[in-house]
Amino acid sequence: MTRLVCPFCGARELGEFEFRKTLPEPGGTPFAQVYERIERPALSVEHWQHVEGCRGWLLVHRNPSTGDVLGTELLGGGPL
Amino acid sequence: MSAVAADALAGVRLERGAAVRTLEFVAFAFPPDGALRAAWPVEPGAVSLGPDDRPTLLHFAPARWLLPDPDEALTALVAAAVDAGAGTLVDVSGKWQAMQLTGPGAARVLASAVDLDAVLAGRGCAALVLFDCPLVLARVTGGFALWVRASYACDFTAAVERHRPSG
Amino acid sequence: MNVPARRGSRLGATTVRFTFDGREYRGQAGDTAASALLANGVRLFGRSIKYRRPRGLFAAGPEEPCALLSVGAAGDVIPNVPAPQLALRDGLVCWSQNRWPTLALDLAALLQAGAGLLGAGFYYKTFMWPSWRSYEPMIRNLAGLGRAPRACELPPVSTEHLCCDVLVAGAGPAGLAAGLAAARAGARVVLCEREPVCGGELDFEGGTIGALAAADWVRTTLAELAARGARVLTDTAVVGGSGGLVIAHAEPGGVAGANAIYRIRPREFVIATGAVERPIAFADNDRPGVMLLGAAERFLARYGAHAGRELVLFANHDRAYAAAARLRAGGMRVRAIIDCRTEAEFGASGTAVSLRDQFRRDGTECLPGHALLAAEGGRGVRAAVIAPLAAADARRTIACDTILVSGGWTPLLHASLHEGGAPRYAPELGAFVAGAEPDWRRSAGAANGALELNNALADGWAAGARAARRAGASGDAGVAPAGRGDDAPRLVPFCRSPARRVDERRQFVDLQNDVTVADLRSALTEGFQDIEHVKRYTTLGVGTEQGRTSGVLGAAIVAELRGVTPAAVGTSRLRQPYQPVTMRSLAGDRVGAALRPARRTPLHDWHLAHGGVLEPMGLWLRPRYYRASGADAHAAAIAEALRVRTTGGILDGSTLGKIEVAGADAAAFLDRMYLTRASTIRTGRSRYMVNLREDGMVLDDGLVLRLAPERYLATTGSGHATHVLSHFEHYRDTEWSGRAITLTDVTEAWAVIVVAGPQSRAGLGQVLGAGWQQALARIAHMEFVAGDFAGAGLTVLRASFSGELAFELHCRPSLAVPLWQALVDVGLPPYGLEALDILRVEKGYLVGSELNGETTPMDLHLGLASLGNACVGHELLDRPAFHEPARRCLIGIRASDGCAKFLAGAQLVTADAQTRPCGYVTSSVYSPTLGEWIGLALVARRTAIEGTVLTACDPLRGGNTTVRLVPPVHVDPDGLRMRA
Amino acid sequence: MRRHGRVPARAVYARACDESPPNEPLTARRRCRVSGPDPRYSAWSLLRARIAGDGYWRPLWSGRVLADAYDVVVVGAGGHGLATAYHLARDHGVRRVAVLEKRLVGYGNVGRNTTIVRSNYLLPENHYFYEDSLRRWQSLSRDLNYNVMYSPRGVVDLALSDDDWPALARRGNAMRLAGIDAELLDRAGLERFVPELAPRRARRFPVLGGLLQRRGGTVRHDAVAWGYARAASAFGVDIIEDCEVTGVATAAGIASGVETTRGFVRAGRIVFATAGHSGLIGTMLGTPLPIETHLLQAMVTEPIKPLLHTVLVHVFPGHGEAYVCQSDRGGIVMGGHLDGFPSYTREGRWDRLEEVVQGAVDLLPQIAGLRILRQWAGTNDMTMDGSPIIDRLRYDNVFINAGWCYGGFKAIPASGSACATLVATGTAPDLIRAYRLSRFATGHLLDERGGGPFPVRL
Repeated sequence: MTRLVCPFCGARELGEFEFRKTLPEPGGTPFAQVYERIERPALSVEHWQHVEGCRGWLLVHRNPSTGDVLGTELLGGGPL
Repeated sequence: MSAVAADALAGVRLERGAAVRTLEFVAFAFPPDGALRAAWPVEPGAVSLGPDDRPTLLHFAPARWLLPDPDEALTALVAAAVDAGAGTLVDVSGKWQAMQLTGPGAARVLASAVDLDAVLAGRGCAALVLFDCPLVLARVTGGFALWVRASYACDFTAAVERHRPSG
Repeated sequence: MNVPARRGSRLGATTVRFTFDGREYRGQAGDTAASALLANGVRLFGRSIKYRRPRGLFAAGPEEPCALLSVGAAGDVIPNVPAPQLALRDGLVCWSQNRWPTLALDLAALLQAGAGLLGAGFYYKTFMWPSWRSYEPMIRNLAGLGRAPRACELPPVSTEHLCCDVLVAGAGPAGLAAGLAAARAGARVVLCEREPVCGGELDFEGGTIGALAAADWVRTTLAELAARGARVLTDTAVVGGSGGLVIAHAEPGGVAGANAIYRIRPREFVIATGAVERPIAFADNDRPGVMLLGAAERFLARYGAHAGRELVLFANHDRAYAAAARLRAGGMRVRAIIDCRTEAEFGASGTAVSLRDQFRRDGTECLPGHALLAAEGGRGVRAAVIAPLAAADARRTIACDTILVSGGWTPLLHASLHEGGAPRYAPELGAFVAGAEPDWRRSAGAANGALELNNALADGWAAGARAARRAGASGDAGVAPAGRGDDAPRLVPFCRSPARRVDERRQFVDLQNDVTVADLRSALTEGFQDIEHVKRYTTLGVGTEQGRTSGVLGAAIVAELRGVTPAAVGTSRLRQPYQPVTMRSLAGDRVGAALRPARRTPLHDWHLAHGGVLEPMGLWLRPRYYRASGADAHAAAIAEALRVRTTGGILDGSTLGKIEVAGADAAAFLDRMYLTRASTIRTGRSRYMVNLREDGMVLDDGLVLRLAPERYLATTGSGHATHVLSHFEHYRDTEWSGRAITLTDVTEAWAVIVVAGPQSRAGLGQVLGAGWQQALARIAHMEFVAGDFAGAGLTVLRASFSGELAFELHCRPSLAVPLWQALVDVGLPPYGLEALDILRVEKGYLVGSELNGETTPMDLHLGLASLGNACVGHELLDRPAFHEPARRCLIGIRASDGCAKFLAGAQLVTADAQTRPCGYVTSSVYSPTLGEWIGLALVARRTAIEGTVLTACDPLRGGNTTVRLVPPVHVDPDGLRMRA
Repeated sequence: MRRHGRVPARAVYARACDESPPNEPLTARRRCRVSGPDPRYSAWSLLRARIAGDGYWRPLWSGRVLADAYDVVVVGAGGHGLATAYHLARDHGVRRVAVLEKRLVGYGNVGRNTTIVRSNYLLPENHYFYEDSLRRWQSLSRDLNYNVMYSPRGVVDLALSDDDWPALARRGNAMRLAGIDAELLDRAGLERFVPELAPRRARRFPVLGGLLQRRGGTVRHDAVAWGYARAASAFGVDIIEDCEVTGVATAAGIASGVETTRGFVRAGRIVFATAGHSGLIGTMLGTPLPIETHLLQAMVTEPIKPLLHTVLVHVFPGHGEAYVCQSDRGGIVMGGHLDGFPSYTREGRWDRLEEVVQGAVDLLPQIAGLRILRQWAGTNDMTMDGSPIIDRLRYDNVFINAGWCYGGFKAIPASGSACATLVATGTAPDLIRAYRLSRFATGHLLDERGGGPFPVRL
């Protein structure tokens, strides 16, 4: 679905968000944190920012093979 | 809000508000903890209205409230919250250009850029980008109140003019 | 020639005059170019792409492969408009395409002589000697259909965002039924119909629905839909979308004009886009006069236009007989109905049998078990060659001027198979339907293979009711009305007539791209077995009809040639847009000056009024120089820069990025974000700080002011402002989540006026008045004082980017113009960015050309991160490459012989390695203070020794200059002027 | 059109650092005719085929039966995989080579790009490599005896403000010093070279000129895959479609073969040339790669008579980008930014399609009345510095040829030759020594844009 649900702003068009990176293996070396990426066909764990809305940063789980968004959560603390 | 430059569009009026003192209160934690919950619209997109039905407190981003032209009572309330260490207050006067879009065609003009129902569903205000201009939108009696980032205000007005419903 | 007034369901009475290929014709209101020209007896509409064979009108919708017209005057032409979609209007000018000199006499038609050599993929096997370049111009001129437009002025496009419970694509019987069911159940319905009129095929197949005649049912349904608040959009085709967003495109009149784009977000989507008729391949099936059976019916019923006088029908289903009856009733003579089904397959009961008997009584030959082998005639059909399937050589001809062919119907699956749909072969249709679809979408009616009216209504109604229920509507949709129309087609799949190999070169599968059965056969013999390969190699279905009439036909023929079932072959992947979309509509509001918004500083209007030359700087508009300062940009910049050095000047710096960082953890947060510590800045002072990207490269630099113990103002470069803000917000929400930090973008809350030059303090003192004299006298470098001026807040920061004594005034935007005007009035004229660039290069200060994401802090001599501050990016600075002698670092540069010129972007080479640059010039300006060209460069460490002589190679702009390396600070290295 | 003095390739290959210029593989390139089952293509062959009737042409590639062991198994029958196999067989005489393809020859990115070839790169490690590729493009039709339609019509990077000139000049001057043709066009020069760009009305971002590489241009992408497949097959390479590699078997610390959907295949050496799926290979082998997989859309209009005779690259503020050219069939082909998030769907987001069209219409307002006919998408393996990786992966006999970001198509000829040399001889030729995987750890980054480890530009 190209509609991301921002936990604060609600469902918004994808164009309002900007993808920053897919996450590497947690806890790796500083080099791994910056350069390595975990690529899986069915699950991609990513950081996005809602730049055209509340500017909040989101942790997004997606299925890159189907495009479905599995879940989003606000990084800087959750909604109420 | 005096009408400084009213464009009499067919069925749509876009009025610019005068430059007024505007504050942004930013809480340290989202969701804000106990002290604020009572006196504050903490729901995402919540708005509290002033006496003349004018939005005075808009929760448009996580733990971030816009206070356009706050009166003494509201200023005191915010000062108390700052003193209580709940967050910080920033005077952002000049950052947002206040505008009012009223008239029967107002919703149609905005519908050229966004799906209003989805954006304002169950909310008083929303931060979004219309015609490539970042702004905060709130529904008010007779139309919409908008706070457009000042540097975009001129082109936002031109865009509204382009999208005036024809006939 | 006066043509008797025609009657048709879409025709008005008034006459409409238009020209085609320079000749004037008359049609009627409601006509399309196709129907009007057909009525005027025009048969020749265009020429095919490859062999330039004459082509007529073949279909009655956007799937028309041959009759594509160019609309408009020569220069401002809009090419490739399907004639059946082009609505007639008074004074319409349209042209045929792809022929020279005229449609009737096209010289390139000589290509037909070499048809044998021009099989599929011939151009991969030749045109290699001497090189492709020598053949390309000829081939490009032969290729392409419509003329290339030289200009295009189109009205604005209206855009509308819609959300609804149920969206229905297609307003044929199934679509109307789905919409009605959903509306009756209480759902908010939007219905898009590609044609100007709803009803689909009902307007010629007739029949009854419930108690009403089909046309009456359509009218009452539309009325009820309107009463229930449904929105019906005609001339509007669903063309694409992604992830639940559906895009519909309205193009009234069938050619780009006052178009509209609807961005629809439905909870449920019913796809009732119907099916498109496909032909059967036979020899010379591309001659003008060969047309789809349904197209002839549409032209008759809707426009009263006759496809021809003497018809021969060729089909593999029962509908041919009902259609033949209607065509005969319309005044056309049906000479023969060739039915490739055997007598047994034809069966003994049903209306088709009675119709056939009636036709036979009237002298029409009804020949089951026969096939139409070929069409005879050059620029128009003269006769049809037929033979029994059992004895293919017992040929005989039937004289006729039109052959109507129908091989069945191909469901339009573009929307159903997009994002999650999968096709399934339906043997009873001889075509594919949507096998699997995501829950929120359902195909219905002919698009789902339900061809019979009653099935289509039931299918549509069920889909509409399901959609309403899933969308949460609680009403009762009721029961679908019963429909009585044409019987079930009882189709027997039949894709091509028997033919000798040599005839296969004239059996066309894709009429637009001249793909023949012989091409498909040669693709298979060359190893291209998969349908995707066949499509790419033979260009099957890559034309404007995108496989509508050629896709399934091609797949069926490939299956026959390979000896497998069509299900095993499949069809090539359908892609967006579902129907070609005019680019002007996709561009929407972002055209011309509105491509991107222009950000304006509070002083924008003043600059315009006083000769400021404003140019884009990112999204901002900023003054590059002021016309009063000099004849051109270069002269003006030099004058302005010199003036700042000698007396003084003011600059609009409002685009500076400004972020207020506040909270108990603000100091610690900024220590993490910046190379050097912010926590050691005293309140009331500021410091030049640099922040790094995660990989250690410098991201941006700027001053950080400590406004209060727990409040900082971080200023960022204009070009990097949004990027740095996102970078800070990323760390606040991850590493520092839950800490006492707040970030507020206050870029537009403060106008910035830079007052620089020896007389800056005096002029500023004059403007600010008595209250500020003491502060201005005592203010130290990098210190700031907050006060007010004319009743509003004002901060005066003593900091310099020009190297002169300078002050940055931060005031509210409303105060900017009066303060600026006052400064001008006391003799501090404005200077622009060009002059600022001269001043900052003279001081060796850095901008984007040095902070280009490729330089570490060590490269720019900004100190090592190992000063103990664990800032972002410091972990990766110890990588070996950053400490190698080849690593480039910042250094000053000057021409060896004084006034020689060198420009930024010149590559620096040492004497002994002319082709291996050791560095490049990042910035270069003519310094009026020093009277010569100076600059900054990044040079390999081993070579970056002051005094070294290098060559600045600039072959792009006229050659080489000998230069020498000098310290980066060219003027006042000790900063005496700044600290005066 | 001024022809630049052609400097012999070898003398020019001087690298930026102080190593000696890269040398060609010792085995002189045998210029031999591609003989084999399929007759040699030429105009005469078309005549002979017409006379001979059916059966004259034979399948382009014949080796379709999967043997159980090969010297080298190449995974991925895209441009890079097929070219590597071709050069292994032709230059290094490796007899048993198989190319295993999950779907169809040429079905991946090689058939999904906007067909642009150029060598106008900034960094020496890149522009020498892409120049080697561009020179091979010039003779590839004759080498493969398959017309790939190399059309040197020029590639122009447009300048929209005075601040663009330094970066374009830096790149152009570096190219000229490396013997690669480059010209800086001012406004008048640009309008002479691209008359269609004559400004009709005020532009939001005025076009001031551009950096032109005349020898850049376009190549028919499908022909590249089929040409290499045919030529490789003529040298005995097996090309097996519908054969997906699902795992790598290892024994005693080196790879012994690959698990496939058609059973186990023993292999002396394995080369992964899987482009958009390289990230998955890294995860499969337990070495996460510095690669993010992003979808890149392209689209084409209906065919019209010749309008645009060159390739235009139009990058403007506000995250705007569109590169535009016209195919030989007459359609205006366009591409732009990545979709901007990891995706294998090959379907593409609609707002990006609109943005590319906005950029193209802004550039050439006269095409606003044309219709977009078709959109498609490739799966781009974006590395953390924008340059490729041709190196060993985890095992001594497993190699990866990936990380092609935006530049995969134009790199095919050089990548095939250099990768074959690495796989055959074990040492990387100088041309691609900089494309080692370890460069990220050692800091020898090849970051043309300066964007750092974020393939999606902000």
